[in-house]
Amino acid sequence: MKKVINVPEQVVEEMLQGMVLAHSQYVKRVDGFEVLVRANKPGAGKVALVSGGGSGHEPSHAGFVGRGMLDGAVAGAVFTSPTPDQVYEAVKAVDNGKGVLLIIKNYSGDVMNFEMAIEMANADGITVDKVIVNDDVAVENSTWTIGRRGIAGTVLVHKIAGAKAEAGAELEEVKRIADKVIHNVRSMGMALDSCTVPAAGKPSFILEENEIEIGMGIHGEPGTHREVLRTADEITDHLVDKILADMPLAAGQEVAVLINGLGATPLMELYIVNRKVAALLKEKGLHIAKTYVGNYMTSLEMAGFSISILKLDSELKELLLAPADTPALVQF
Amino acid sequence: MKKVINVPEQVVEEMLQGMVLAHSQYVKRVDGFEVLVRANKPGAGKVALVSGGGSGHEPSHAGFVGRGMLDGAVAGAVFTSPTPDQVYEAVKAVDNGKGVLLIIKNYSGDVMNFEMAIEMANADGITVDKVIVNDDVAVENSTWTIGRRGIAGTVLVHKIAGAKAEAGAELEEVKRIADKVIHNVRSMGMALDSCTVPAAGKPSFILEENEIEIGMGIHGEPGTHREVLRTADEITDHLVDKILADMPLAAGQEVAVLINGLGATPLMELYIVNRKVAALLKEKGLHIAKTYVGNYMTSLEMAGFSISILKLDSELKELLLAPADTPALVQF
Amino acid sequence: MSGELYEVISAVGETIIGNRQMLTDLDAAIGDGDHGINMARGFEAVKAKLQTLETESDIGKVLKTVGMTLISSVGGAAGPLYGTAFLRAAVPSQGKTELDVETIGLMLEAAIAGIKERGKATTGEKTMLDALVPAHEAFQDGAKTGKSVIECLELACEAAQQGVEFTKTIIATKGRASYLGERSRGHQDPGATSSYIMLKALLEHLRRQ
Amino acid sequence: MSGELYEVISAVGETIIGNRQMLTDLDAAIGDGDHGINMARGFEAVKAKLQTLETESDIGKVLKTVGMTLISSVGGAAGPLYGTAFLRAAVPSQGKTELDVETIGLMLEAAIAGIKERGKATTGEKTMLDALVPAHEAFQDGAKTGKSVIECLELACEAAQQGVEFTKTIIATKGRASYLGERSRGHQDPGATSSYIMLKALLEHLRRQ
Ligand SMILES: Nc1ncnc2c1ncn2[C@@H]1O[C@H](COP(=O)(O)OP(=O)(O)O)[C@@H](O)[C@H]1O
Ligand SMILES: Nc1ncnc2c1ncn2[C@@H]1O[C@H](COP(=O)(O)OP(=O)(O)O)[C@@H](O)[C@H]1O
Ligand SMILES: [Mg+2]
Ligand SMILES: [Mg+2]
Ligand SMILES: [Mg+2]
Ligand SMILES: [Mg+2]
Repeated sequence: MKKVINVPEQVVEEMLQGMVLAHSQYVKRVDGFEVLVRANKPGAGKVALVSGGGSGHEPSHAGFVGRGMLDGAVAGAVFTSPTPDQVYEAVKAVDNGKGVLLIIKNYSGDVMNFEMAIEMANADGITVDKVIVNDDVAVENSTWTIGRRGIAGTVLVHKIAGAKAEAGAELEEVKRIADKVIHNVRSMGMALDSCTVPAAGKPSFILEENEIEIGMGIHGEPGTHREVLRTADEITDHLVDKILADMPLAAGQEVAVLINGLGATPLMELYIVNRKVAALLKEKGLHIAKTYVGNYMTSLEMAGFSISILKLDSELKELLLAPADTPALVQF
Repeated sequence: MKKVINVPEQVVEEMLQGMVLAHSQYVKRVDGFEVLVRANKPGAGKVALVSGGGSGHEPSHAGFVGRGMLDGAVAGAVFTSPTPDQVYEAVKAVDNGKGVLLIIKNYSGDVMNFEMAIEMANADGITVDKVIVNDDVAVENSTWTIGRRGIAGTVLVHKIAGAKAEAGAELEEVKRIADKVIHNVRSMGMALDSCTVPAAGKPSFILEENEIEIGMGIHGEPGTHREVLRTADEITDHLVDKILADMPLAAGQEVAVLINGLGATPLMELYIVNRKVAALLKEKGLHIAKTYVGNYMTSLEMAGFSISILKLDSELKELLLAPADTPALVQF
Repeated sequence: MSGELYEVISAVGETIIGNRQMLTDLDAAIGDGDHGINMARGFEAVKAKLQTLETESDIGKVLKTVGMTLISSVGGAAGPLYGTAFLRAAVPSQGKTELDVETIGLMLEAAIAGIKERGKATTGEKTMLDALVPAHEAFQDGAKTGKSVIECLELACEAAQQGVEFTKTIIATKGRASYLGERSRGHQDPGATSSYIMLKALLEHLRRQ
Repeated sequence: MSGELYEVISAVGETIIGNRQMLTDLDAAIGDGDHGINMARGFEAVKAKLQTLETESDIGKVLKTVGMTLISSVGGAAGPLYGTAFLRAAVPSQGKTELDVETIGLMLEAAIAGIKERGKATTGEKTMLDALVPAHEAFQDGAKTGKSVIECLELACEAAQQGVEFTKTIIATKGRASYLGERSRGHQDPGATSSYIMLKALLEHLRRQ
């Protein structure tokens, strides 16, 4: 294992310290917890948004704490859901009376830990609600799963629900919008190469030279199948096909696109993918209102990417294009 | 070689297409050339800035084309300086009568090609000047070198000179500021792992498991020496030491810091490095006015990072903190 | 904390910590490769916490502390599940100072109910329940025929081990491994395995007494 | 373009394209591993361009086109250097249709002057000049003693080859390889090597006539 770290046990702690030092105008630490919240807590009158999950997905989630997106982020151990007490602290820190919305990626661990935190916060009289992101179409929603995984589409939920909350909407409204994004976003990814969890010390899985994994999760969990490396256009074709098969879109529909790097993929390759995505969507008569290309929801140093497509209406579009000011996404 | 590409010969072309499709509000193509310029050309009265170099350093350089930074960027073949005719086209496209400043990284090839472009543009009556960035302290400025390499510090030149140009300064002033940044910025990097130039098909160099290269350039060219992997803190210590040995700073001095990922380094690791950099600078009584952490000047999928430290005065600080609106850096 | 109780928990914890790699490898094959890391981190925290309970002899109180500690240190799916299991097991053992057959039976029952509730799962879904539920049934069978704690635990361990074996034959439908579907067949479930080795550690510790 | 001239350029180009990997490997050892890729891209462009000059017999005009094409397709250090070299070689060969000893001598001289000017380099810095300068000197020695084109080129090639060998003994001070300092010793310079193989290709082509 070759990593620029000190000791595996300290990676999350030291990363959080480094983040706060780098972005003190945006975020501060909740002392004693793996929780970052906005450096300047918004006044009462704003619903607070909290997200989080295992670490290793940076800039998710703390990188999206700031005006127009999240109010707090909770960092678990690498690829492991944070514990309920941590989430509970985040909720307490960000709440200012208008309620808190938790944005959870659909993994049993995350759901259970966040739900326990809700129980704890409710006992304190804090109003907390949740949405569960499940954008990954790689996993069929069949009887043998507990639903789809949440992956990069989560960032679009942060963006849009964050804009709604910033605009002063009530918790119920913010939740409705978040659910609307979840309902309209689909993603799928692929990996060229695995990543190594520091505490594990060895790659989560091994791919042959020339072998790729399709439908990878963001924790190194295996995807749907392995196949021989194909061209960027062929891979992109396959992923877009899967996404649109799940969410058929009529010509003329407006969409947003997120080409998300998993950590070790050069921007060059992400742009090559974007070129093909844009061509495919154009062929189908779809209009791309906004494109994001970069590392938004990573898996440590995994090589690979995911494509997310969000079906827009005027409400979602306006909120997507609204300003945001966070360490990892600034938009004006 | 495992890459998400179609054919090695097309990576730059397809990347540029993907960039324009993703960021059409920021950049457009100069038809027939590997040149991106601002989507909306600023009116007369603004000195234009052009940078560029080999491709594979994304988001550099086209990612910094936009308000407050560059006016145009020229993309060479991967890791190879663009040819003079391409640079010349960029100059012609961005010039609006107030002159053009070329920001060149100090590599013989880049310098020669850009200088030839200047000759071509001068013959057309366009006023063009240049600055040469040489921030890499890994390479001693001794008799056996042609000076230092230009690496990630270049982005700070783009930022600060870009802000000056945006403010309406004359070419001479913009050049003075750019040279001032160059004079006050120092960088040094390290690599955990090589990268593979698509056309070469195999890694530029091979490091043993547990071996790192200190003082790496950004083209896969070897660094000063190899050593056994140490902790993040030890490596950071060494790099900061080298930088400050070259540019001693008095207690109380304000600086900006750029922790630059080379492509495959997780943000987590960059933040761990930033934590140590901040601690070391604090120990020395230095004040960090601004920190950037992320992939700004990459080397395809190289694993590793560089540290840049910029000595600030009030003029540089103000320009550094000025707004920028580009695909890869938005700041308000 | 009474010496014996302290040692029981320690023995279970050390077994988990000692099997960190094995549990992680099992999870890497079908899940996300962190089960051993998570559980070991949890029982390291329990170890530290136990120091503060040296004179406590109430099993319920100790188990509650263990449960709370696991919840706030393990994370992932196993944290809430095992944490809830220990918290629930603390209810019937409240005020008890002796691990007798009846108490253990009630503890197992409560723990399983807690896991089912928290995880919205049942047997046959390739989870820790596939070890714990048969273990509990075997334990109760032994209890009904008047067997000793050790004998009952022997039956429970055997059933748990069979349960672990059984998880190899089915596909996962809960947790991260479930995304693997058919590909999870043939691999044993890490959570079922950790449940089994905890029971086994308890048995072996009691045997050594 | 006159058949022969076309074939000379083609022969040189094919040699470079054929040695793409070798030149790249040499550059990978001490530079940034692109010299062969760059040069091959350049001569592929030359190849395409030459089609448009089929009837041209003026060596100068052809060399000028080659130079311009290399400048706008090679990039890196080699592009401006070789591009300038061909542009400069085009001057004394302007209007010429025959590669005689005098013309080649003047071409080499002009090319070297162009490289020195553009690259601000001289011999002993581990560059293409370490092949070209001795090659030119040997060529002129031959010319002075009335040797034929082929004989002069034989002398030039031999000297160029020795120059390439010489680059192994020195450290680089120009171009990307220079950053390697002492570590560049022992490795031959890719640009010197490409210069040598171009001369060699010219010689062998003429020998085959
Ligand atoms: N809903 C559930 N009910 C019962 N057990 C579960 C459930 N989900 C997961 N598990 C158990 O948890 C184990 C995985 O734990 P762990 O790897 O620590 O968490 P994660 O799946 O979050 O990485 C599985 O092997 C399985 O036995
Ligand atoms: N200033 C210079 N003068 C003469 N030759 C040079 C100079 N700089 C580099 N070279 C030659 O160019 C070769 C490298 O070319 P190439 O690899 O294509 O370009 P780059 O160094 O930009 O990657 C070197 O081997 C050397 O012979
Ligand atoms: Mg996990
Ligand atoms: Mg080069
Ligand atoms: Mg797991
Ligand atoms: Mg080179």
